[in-house]
Parts: sequence; structure tokens; C-alpha cells
Amino acid sequence: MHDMRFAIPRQDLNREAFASSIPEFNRRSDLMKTDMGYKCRITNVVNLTDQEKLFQLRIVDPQERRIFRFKPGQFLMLELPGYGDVPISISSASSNHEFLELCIRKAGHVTSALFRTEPGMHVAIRGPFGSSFPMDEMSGNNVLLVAGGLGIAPLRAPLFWINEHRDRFHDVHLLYGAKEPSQLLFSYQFDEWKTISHIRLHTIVEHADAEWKESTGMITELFRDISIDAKHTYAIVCGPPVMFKFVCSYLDRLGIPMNRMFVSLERRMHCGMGKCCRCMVGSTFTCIDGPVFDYWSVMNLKEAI
Amino acid sequence: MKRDCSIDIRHLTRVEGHGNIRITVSGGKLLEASWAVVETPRFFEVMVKGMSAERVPFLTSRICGICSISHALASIRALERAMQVTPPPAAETVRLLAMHGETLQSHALHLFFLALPDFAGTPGILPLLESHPDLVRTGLELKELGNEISIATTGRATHPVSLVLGGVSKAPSKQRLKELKEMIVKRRPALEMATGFFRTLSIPEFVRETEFISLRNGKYYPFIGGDLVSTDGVVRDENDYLQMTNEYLVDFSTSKFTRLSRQSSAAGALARFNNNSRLLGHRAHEVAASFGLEPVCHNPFMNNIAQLVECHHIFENAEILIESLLDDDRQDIRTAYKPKAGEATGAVEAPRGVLYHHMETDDDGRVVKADCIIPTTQNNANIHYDLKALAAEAVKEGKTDREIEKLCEMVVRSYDPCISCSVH
Amino acid sequence: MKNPVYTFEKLKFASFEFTCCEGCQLQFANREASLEAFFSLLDVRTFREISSEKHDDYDIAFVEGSISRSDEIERLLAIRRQAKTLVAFGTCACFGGVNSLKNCHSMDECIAEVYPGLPVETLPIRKISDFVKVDLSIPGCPVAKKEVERIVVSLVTGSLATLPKYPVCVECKEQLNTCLFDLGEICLGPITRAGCDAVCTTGKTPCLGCRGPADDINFPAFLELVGERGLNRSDLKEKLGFYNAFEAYPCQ
Amino acid sequence: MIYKVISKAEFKRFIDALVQNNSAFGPRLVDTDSRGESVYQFQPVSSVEEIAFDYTRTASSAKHFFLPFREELSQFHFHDDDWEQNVSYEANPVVLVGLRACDISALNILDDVLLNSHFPSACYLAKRKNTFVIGMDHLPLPDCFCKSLAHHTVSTGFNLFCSDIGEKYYLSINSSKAFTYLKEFQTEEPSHEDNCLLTERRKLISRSFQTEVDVTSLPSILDIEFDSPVWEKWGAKCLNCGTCAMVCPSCYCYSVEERFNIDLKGASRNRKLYSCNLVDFAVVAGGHNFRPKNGDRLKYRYYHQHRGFAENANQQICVGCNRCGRACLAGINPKDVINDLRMEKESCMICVSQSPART
Ligand SMILES: Cc1cc2nc3c(=O)[nH]c(=O)nc-3n(C[C@H](O)[C@H](O)[C@H](O)COP(=O)(O)OP(=O)(O)OC[C@H]3O[C@@H](n4cnc5c(N)ncnc54)[C@H](O)[C@@H]3O)c2cc1C
Ligand code: SF4
Ligand code: SF4
Ligand code: SF4
Repeated sequence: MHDMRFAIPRQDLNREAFASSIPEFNRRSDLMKTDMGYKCRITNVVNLTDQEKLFQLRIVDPQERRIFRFKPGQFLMLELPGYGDVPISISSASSNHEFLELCIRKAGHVTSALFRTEPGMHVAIRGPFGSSFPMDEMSGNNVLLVAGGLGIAPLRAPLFWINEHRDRFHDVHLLYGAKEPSQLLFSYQFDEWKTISHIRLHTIVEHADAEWKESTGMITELFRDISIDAKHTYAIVCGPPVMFKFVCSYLDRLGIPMNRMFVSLERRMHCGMGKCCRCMVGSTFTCIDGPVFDYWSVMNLKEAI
Repeated sequence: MKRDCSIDIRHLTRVEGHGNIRITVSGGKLLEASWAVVETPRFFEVMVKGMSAERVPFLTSRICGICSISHALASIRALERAMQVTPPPAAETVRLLAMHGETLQSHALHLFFLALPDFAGTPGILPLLESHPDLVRTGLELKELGNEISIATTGRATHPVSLVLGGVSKAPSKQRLKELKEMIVKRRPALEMATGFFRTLSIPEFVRETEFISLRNGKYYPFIGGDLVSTDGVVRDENDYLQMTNEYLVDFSTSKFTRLSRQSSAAGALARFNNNSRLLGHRAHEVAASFGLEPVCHNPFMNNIAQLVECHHIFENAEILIESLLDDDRQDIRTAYKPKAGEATGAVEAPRGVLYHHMETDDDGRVVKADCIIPTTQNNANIHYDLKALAAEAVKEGKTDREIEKLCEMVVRSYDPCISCSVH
Repeated sequence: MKNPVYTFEKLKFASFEFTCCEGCQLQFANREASLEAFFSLLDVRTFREISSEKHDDYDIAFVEGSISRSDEIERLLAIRRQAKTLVAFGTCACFGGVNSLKNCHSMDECIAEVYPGLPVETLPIRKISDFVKVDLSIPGCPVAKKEVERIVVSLVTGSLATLPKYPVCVECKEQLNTCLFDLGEICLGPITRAGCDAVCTTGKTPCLGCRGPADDINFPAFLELVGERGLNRSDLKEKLGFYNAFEAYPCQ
Repeated sequence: MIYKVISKAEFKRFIDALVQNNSAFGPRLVDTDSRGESVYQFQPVSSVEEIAFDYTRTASSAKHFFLPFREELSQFHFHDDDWEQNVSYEANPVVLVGLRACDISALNILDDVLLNSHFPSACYLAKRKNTFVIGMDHLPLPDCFCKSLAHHTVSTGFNLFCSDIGEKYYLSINSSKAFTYLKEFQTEEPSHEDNCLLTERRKLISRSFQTEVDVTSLPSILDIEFDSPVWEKWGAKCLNCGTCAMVCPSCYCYSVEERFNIDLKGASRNRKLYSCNLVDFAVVAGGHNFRPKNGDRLKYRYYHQHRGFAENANQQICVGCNRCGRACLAGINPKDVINDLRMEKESCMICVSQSPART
């Protein structure tokens, strides 16, 4: 007994229908891609070390390229079709609307597959996601950037920002540590940072080689060489959890308020949108409430460090 | 035409398990022709000792990757008869349907994957995927249907999960049964196409008189249980399987040999056909006739055709079984039972022939003694003597070494031997 | 190979079987609808069950079955020497499988029972990794073809070829099955690695653990569970021993 | 909302018309467990006879109709050195009969997470929009504690909700679709007496709860008791089997995986529901596990369920159906765990005079 009167009509969802059924859709997500990625062309790949490469991407569609804007500290989900997607910090200048740069370490299966890609191939990105470093709030102060290993990747965006707005900041120090000299990333940019951006760069390695002329040891030892005006300093610390724990508690003892220190957390992620819950720390999502947190929040998050 | 020839095939390909063929001809005279199974023995009869009856079918199904349903059902039948358990009728129908699925799957696998390349002159099916894609797809469609029936009735294509003592643990849903029925109807053209193709092949002419053994229950083309009969007129009760097989050891083979009224006997599709052809469905009859297949046929190569005929029967009969399950609204699919001591044989017609499991249980329903006699075991002697006759004939006809080798391989394959099964 | 964006190479593939029922190899011929695509990923160098061709220049060897004779050990070592990747294929290869039940008896007893008076060689059953390094394990009795397809695709494309780390219960719940513990049975689902789509419990028979232990299982809690429900200990032992997959977790 | 009453016989005719003409699911008896209790699940139904209207509760929730256990999110097609990504938000209409108030509350919570947040999920929305939800009230089972979480009644999130007032059902009609369909059937305006019966029914339901779980200030208790030995105690029992999250109506954590199609001409991006109790939930590249211990992971489930989630400060996700408690083989259930935690708290207050300094 088929009676069409009782058959529920199917409501298909196209973009418009979707937008109209969620009142705040336009405000929040119009410019964001969630399920579908922005297609990007890999325009250049630089081998930084045998473990890290710098990928330069360009969003293919001009209109999408115009729309895509991000703030220093944010990340995106980089997708290699067939392999999967991974969260990666954006490592280029937020003012650069032509290209995106991602500094990627070969860590697992998606990143390994990425290492086999070549310029000309296409990948997808979703985002940008997450919180950012409060560059405006920092203005008028000294800035202390501390990076350990790959931690330099999320620091490049604020570095670019500082360079573009150099007059708004007083002293800017970058303390950068790695295991070995060969693992220091972006050494080709060191001169530029020092001379053009007027950033005081201090590098340190755990294991020096014959040519190494800078300091040797753990990153905290670099603090001996600089004086910090705790009242007027903001700090951004990126690196492995052990490192930022050490550094932040040191800075805490120096008297820098916890809400003026920023760290970027890392957790497993599958969506970037606060849904999959893989990145939850306490009741906080690393992907939408973070990855950038002030140290006060991190201290208050159970199981963050 | 005095000539020498020595053929030594180790680990015959495109059969299940490891077997060797050896032919030696000297001065135009056949000195030796042998079929030796060199499979590693697994000792299932020892393994089941002490196992609870409930678990036994899950173990014995692992005797064979192709006819696991038959093994499970042979054990179940032996144990149910030993402990006087009567499964509900609906469960019996599901089991019977499962046997149909397995047989179709196994026959399609043999006809298309294992035997067909011989006729086509290729080393295997993969080249045929490129040269005769339609034909291969036809075979795959038939095989898939067989698997789908097995999956629907037993939960999985290989190593059934829902065949249990006392019935079945889960019956296919009506929805699933309807889908199966549609699938059977849809795949009929594939079967007809395959039949048409096999008609174009030339089946070698070779006859060696032998005795064919199978089950017979007088009502249905045999799958589960019945009397043990032979084309030489022997009729025995299921429990008297030992007198039907008379297993004996030979020193060149890890699989045993059997005999009945003659030097050797055969089991399998051709044996079933020779003993039960009148119980075949209508279309199966027509197809058999179109190949000139009639009982008692003594050409072992015609086993391939008998398998094809059985595929037709399965198409017809599976549909009838599905109908009856669809009409049946009884929920009753499993009988509870109390373990007890007993002893009985369960005989089923596996795709390759009659399969016996004999089980003896103690008061707790644990197996104290088991004996399994596998169809391929019952065919070993027949293969062995076929090889002798075939090689002798071929030598006389002046065939080349390569031709003799190929014919010998083909005759062994036509039995669709399941060697790992025979060495269990 | 085919994919227009990435370049892949076919796997130079060989399949071998030892003591077993060859049911796992048979799975290669299953899932007929995707069979053509599946085989186009492989450059089959040796595969006795389906082809008469035999070449020894394979890179990846799928090894099915357990080891129970000295000639098998030699063949296995030779395979290891040739193969860049050796895959233990199926429960027998990964854990010894049902064949291991033989090990409860003396070898002489076995021979006397089945081959009285014949000089048949047989050794206690051993798994593949007892003799050679195994690069990848695909458990299952038989292996699940869907999973095999996924893993072969991963091997070809260089993407993730891993097994689920969680237990069968996850997949069992996806199928909306009634838990067999609630039906008064012991099921090894909570400690067994998923990936089979809970095929046994969906057929309403208990999981016997053919896929071996899941990652980081809580075995003491499992034993406690069985005890609390008052279920039969010898049944548990029979189940745990069925595939020899829980060797590392003795009960009692 | 529009209210009507309908005779039970007429109501069955209405349901029959709906389920016969749509793909429909309702509670059905699937098994009888070893204690003799009936086991129900939401299963396909094609006539009203198949629906067990007097069911107790389904073993698994109705979540998977909206958030399937496995789901394809998008497809990639490779061609000419390039690829295309296709996403389709398609869902076939489904009628769901017999959801309880707590089940519908759980859907409302999923709505909050998946729709009313930063990044609304279109695949979820497509299913939500195409599902016709008919709710039915019931008398609580001994272990239901939805009242403790105020989810024993529900006022949104369904198309139609029926309360059993004896001879008739009292209908709350919450969508024009439902209203239109009902026009074809004989319904009446509720009389004063009907209204009284409804009030009585509500009171009865409310009175009948036997299990109460005190969830007041639970978020802060959870915070304070982060290192409580309670977690170790229950963690030692946990089998890491994920059963709780699978049957829960509101657990939604997931995993995303991408796979090449077997012909390598395409790839799919798939979502699979996951559980924070599974061992590798928080494992990152290189193998570091942020939550290596059973207790950590178990705690996390409670933390997430009851500590609230970021965007809806203080809203608990748990609706109190106790499905997880019933399904858990290790006997872990929210009531015992939460009570344990509270005991912890209280005993501390009694035995320690001064609050210990926390580091
Ligand atoms: C906010 C954020 C920013 C990051 N920025 C960078 C960066 O700039 N450069 C860089 O090289 N790496 C970065 N990472 C780490 C990077 O995401 C992981 O190395 C990467 O996910 C590993 O993926 P895989 O598939 O190669 O590894 P596998 O071990 O094969 O991982 C399998 C899956 O697990 C998940 N996963 C595993 N490890 C991580 C992880 N550490 N974080 C999140 N998800 C993970 C992913 O979904 C991944 O696909 C960042 C991580 C986060 C959370
Ligand atoms: S039946 Fe087995 S696999 Fe399924 S939930 Fe229960 S214990 Fe787990
Ligand atoms: S349910 Fe258990 S025994 Fe069955 S296939 Fe899965 S892992 Fe193997
Ligand atoms: S009681 Fe358990 S299953 Fe029910 S909502 Fe709460 S956490 Fe989920």
C-alpha cells in the first residue's frame, strides 16, 4: 500500500540550503572550508635538513586566494589526497597573500608521503584554524621568542610580523636551540633577521661540531647572555613540552606574568574544528581554543604538560 | 617409437595443497606412474581429542579452506547423531542452502581458476583476465554468488561462524534471502554463457572403468547424510563408512589410499551424477544431455562437466530452498542439547565427494576419538591408476613429453583434488 | 602505475604456504567484484595455487601457514633471503593457529594415531616469527579480504598499513549485536584485535581470538569478568588456546 | 508546538502509514538475555506490528542514524595529473519511531556540538533534516538517571512526541510535516481532562526514578579530583573496549582516515566513531601517548561527559540513560563512578582540617 502522502520528501543540502539553515553560518563559516579543501599547487620545495622540508603553496583559485587570511600562530589542515590530513602551523608571513609556507618534519605516514611530492602537484588545505599570538597586544613591549627544534616553524609568522611592524616593538630577542648545528632550520635567513629586522639572535646547540662558534648546551643557558625587563616583555615559547616547561618556569621566576607568555601546544588532531575531540586537553580543544595558549591557561589545564 | 621420458612434477600447481606426479618411460615402456601427496600432515584427529563438542566444528572446518562448510557440517552431523540431537527443520534448510553455496563457489573456482587455463593454454587465470575478460567475469559472477550464499547462511565465505551443534546460531534475514533470490535470477545468464563456452572445449577422450561412490537418500540430490552407495551396487549405512573406504597407507604419500570393490574408486561430482542423476533439476538434466553426459560415465575429464551440471542444479534448487525459508515464519533455529556419550558418523557430499567424520564423545560431550576420511583421499588411488593408464595410452599414441605431462596434470586437476584437506 | 597523480609500482609479489588449510590464500580469489583491480596491483611472480608460472625475483612474500617440518624451515629461510618484505599471512603464520593444538600431544603419539608404523616427520607447530623476521602481520582465520585489500593498497601507495589497535567489541557494537556475555557465553572480543568486522559475534558465536591480542589489553580485568559472571573456566581455557594467539597471556 | 490527542488505534494507523511508506526504524525485540530480560534495538520496520511500543530501552542508542559509525566525508577523483574533491550532503529520509526523551535530548546536545558551533557539520545536518523523529515517553527503568540531568523531559528536537495518557496519546506536534500528516487522521483538541491526565503522567514519571546521581558542581569536583585514586581504581577494571562510547547517545569523538580506492583512481576520506577509552586515542607521530594509562582514558570520558565542553560552558553531555553502564562488561557506570568521586571529596573534607596546598 504505497501512499505518497506519507512519504517524507527528501531535503537535499546544497551550500545555500546549508547556510540558511544555520543562522550564524555566514558570519562564521562562509569563508572557511570545512569538508572541502582549498586546492593548492606546490610551487616550491626546499630541503632544509634530511628530516625537514619547507613547502611553498599557492591556492589555485584566485578568489579563494583572496579569501584565505590567517594570523600568526594559526595552523591549517594539510591534506594529501589518498593519504590523509595533518595539522601544520603556517610558517609564512600573514601579509603574504600569494604564497603559504609550511615547514614540515617527516614524522609518520602522511608527512612521509608529502616528502615524496614535487612542485606542480596539488594538495588541499582547510583552515586556517586555531588561536593566534596577540601581536597587537604585544606592541610597545620587548619580545622574547624562544624556539627549540621544529618550534621555529610557528615562530616564523610572528617574526615576519615583527619585521613588518618593527617600530612597534622595542628589543626583540630570538633564542633558538637545536640538537646539532646541521639541524638549525632557516640558517640562511639568520643574517636577514639580524640586520634587516634588528632581531638579536642567539643560537645554541647541544652537540657542537668543529665549525660551531656559538654557545653549546641547553636553551636555558642562553638566558645568561641577555637581560630581560620582566615588566615590559612578552614571550613566545615553542618547542617540545619539556623545553617550554623549563623556559616558562624560568621566566615566571624572573617575574614575567604568566598571561604574557605564550606557547603553542601539540596534540593528535583529526578535524581541526573542535569535533573529533582527539586534541582535547582538560575541557579545552587544542584546535579551537589553542594551539596558542598563554601560560596561565596551560598551567590551569589538567594534563597539558 | 622406442623412447625414454621422465616427468617429475613437484608441487603440482593450480591445485589446493602439495602433490607430485612422476612418470618414467624407458624404451617405450611405462616403468612408473605415480601420484604422491607430500603435504605436511596436521593431525586433526589428534587435535580434537578432549575438545568440547560445541567447539569441534570450528576446528574441523579448518581442515580445508575451500570446503570448510562441509567439514563443519560433517562434524556437526556426526556429533548430533552421537548425542541424539535433532536440529529444527529451518536450521536444516539453512545448512542445506549453505552446502549449495559452498559447492557453487568451489566448482566455479575449479572450473575457471584451476581447470580453464589448461584448456586455454595459459599458466593461470591472470592472463585470461586480459585475453578473455568476459569469460573470467562470468566465472567470477558464479563464484561470487556461491560466496554470497555461504555468507548469508553461515556468516562468512570461508570457515563458517553460525553453523553450530543443534542448528544454526543465526539465520539469514528475509531481506537478505530476497536479495539472494534476485541475485540468482540475475546470474542465470552468466551460467548459461559459461555452459555455452564449455561446450566449445574439447574434453580429452579417456576411459578407465572404475567404481563411483557417493551418498544417496532417494529424495534429493545428495548433500547431507544418506546411504553410502556405489555404481557397483554396494549400499551401506552411513555409520558403516569404514567398510566403504578401507583406508590403507602407502609409503610414498602422506595422504592415505582407499578401495572398495576394485583396485580403486572415485568420489566427487561425477560419482554423485553417476549415482543420482535422476534427482537433478530440469535444466541440469538438459545440460548433462547436451554434453552427452550420462550415467555411468567413466571418463575422469568429464568430472568438469558434472561440476557444471551441478551448478545448474544448485541454481534451481537454491531458489526453492530460499522460497521455503521465506515462507517459514518459525523462529526456531537452534535446539538446546545436553552433552552425552555416543558415537556416530556424519557423511556429507563435499564439492569433491563424500566426506566422513566419525566422532565418539564422553559423558561431558568431549571428543574421545575422531576419524575423518576426505574425498581426495578416496580419489588418490583412482588418480594414481588413471595416471598409469593415461600415460601408457599416451606413450602408445606417440605423444610428446610435453603433451604427456600436460595430460597427466589435467587428469589430476579434473579431480579437483584438495590435498591439504586430505592430509589433515 | 595507473594513478594519474602519483606514480606507483606494482608489488613484485609471491605467495607461499606451509602447514595450513590454504583458506587464507583462497581469500585472494574472493571479493570477486574488486578482483581485477586487486590483481592489477600485483606483479605475481609465484603463486602456486593459481598459476603455473614460477619466478624467484619477488620483493614481497606473503607466507601462509605454520611450520611443522624441517623442509619447511629451509623453504622459509630461503624466502626470507629473497623477500624485502615478508608478510605473515593468517593466524597460522602469525600465531601457529589451530594447528598448535597438536602441541598438547607428543609427536610420537600423533604419528602412532594417524600413521601407525610409517616414518612420517612432524615437529611441534611453530609460528613464522619463531624462525625469521616478520615485517608485517595480517592475522585472521581466515584473513579478511577487505583488510588484505586495504593493506595491499597501502603497500603499493606507501600509505599507512596498520591494523586496528582496539578490540573486536568496537566493531561488534557497530553491528548492534547483543553482547554474548549477556547471553551467558565467554567471548574473547574484549581482548582480541579488531579488523574482522566482528564477523563471529555477528553470527552469534563467540570470538575465539583468531586475530590475537589487541594493543595493551587489560587481561587481569578480563579474567575477573569471566570469574564474576561465573562462567566455565575450562571453556575459557579452550577458547584462549584455540588459535594459540594468547600464548603471552597464560590463564591461571 | 501544537497539542492534540489521538486514540491508540488511530495512532497505530498513523505510524503504519508512515513506516510503510518510508525507510523506518523502531525498537524491536532482538534477543532475550541470560537473565531473561528482553533486549531491544532500533531496527528496520516495515509495519506497525513490528514495533515493540512497550520496549524498555534499546541497547544501542539512535545516534548512529545521524552520526554513523563509519561514514564517507568526501571522495577524490584523480585525473590528468590532478584531482577533484567531491563532497555531497545527501541523506535519504528516515522515520525514527519511539525515541525516549533522553535520546532526543542527546540529539539536541549533538546539535550543539555539530551545528551550533564554529564549524557546523553539513553531513550531520543533512541527516538531521531528513529524519522524522517520533518520541515516546516511558516510565523510567530502575537504573535510569536522566532526571538527575534534567533530561527526563524534552521540548525540542523532535517532530512529534507522544505521551501515554491511558486510552490515548497526548501528542506534542513540533513540525509542520508532522502536522500535515496528522491531518489525514482523526485527532482531537486536548480536553481539560486530557491535560490533567498529562500532568498526572508527568508526575508519575518524575516520581518513578529510583536512581539519582548528584551532579551538582561536578565540573569543579572533577577538576579538584583530577588526581584522585578513584580513577586508578576504575581504570584497573576498564577493558579499553570502547563499548561505552559506541552505545552512548551523545559520545561523538571520531577518527578520520583516508584511503585510496582499490583501482587507485580515487580516494575517500572517512570518518569512524572512536572512543577516548581506546588505547591510541591520543597517540601522536613517533608513538608518544598523551594518555597511556587506562585510568587516564577513563577519567577523560567522564571529564568530557561531565566537566562540560568548551563551547557550552557547564553543559554536561551525559543524558543519564545508563546505556554505557549496562553495556560495560567491567561494571563501570556513571552512578558508581560519580558517587565514588563525591565520597572522595567528602571524606577529604572530613579528615583533612585544612585544605592541602596543591602544587
Ligand atoms: C597545531 C599543530 C601544529 C603543527 N605544526 C607542525 C609543523 O609546522 N610542522 C610539522 O612538521 N609538524 C607540525 N605538527 C605535527 C604534525 O601534525 C604531525 O607530525 C603529523 O600529524 C604527523 O602525521 P603523520 O601522518 O606523518 O604521522 P602518523 O604517526 O602516521 O600519524 C597518523 C595520524 O595521527 C595524527 N597525528 C599523529 N601525530 C600527530 C601530531 N603530533 N599532531 C597532530 N596529529 C597527529 C594525524 O591525524 C595523522 O594523520 C603540528 C601539530 C599540531 C597539533
Ligand atoms: S559479543 Fe564479544 S565482541 Fe561483542 S561486545 Fe560482547 S564481548 Fe565484545
Ligand atoms: S570475531 Fe574473533 S575469532 Fe572471529 S574473525 Fe574476528 S577475531 Fe577472529
Ligand atoms: S549514561 Fe552513559 S551512555 Fe547514557 S548518556 Fe551518559 S555517558 Fe552516555
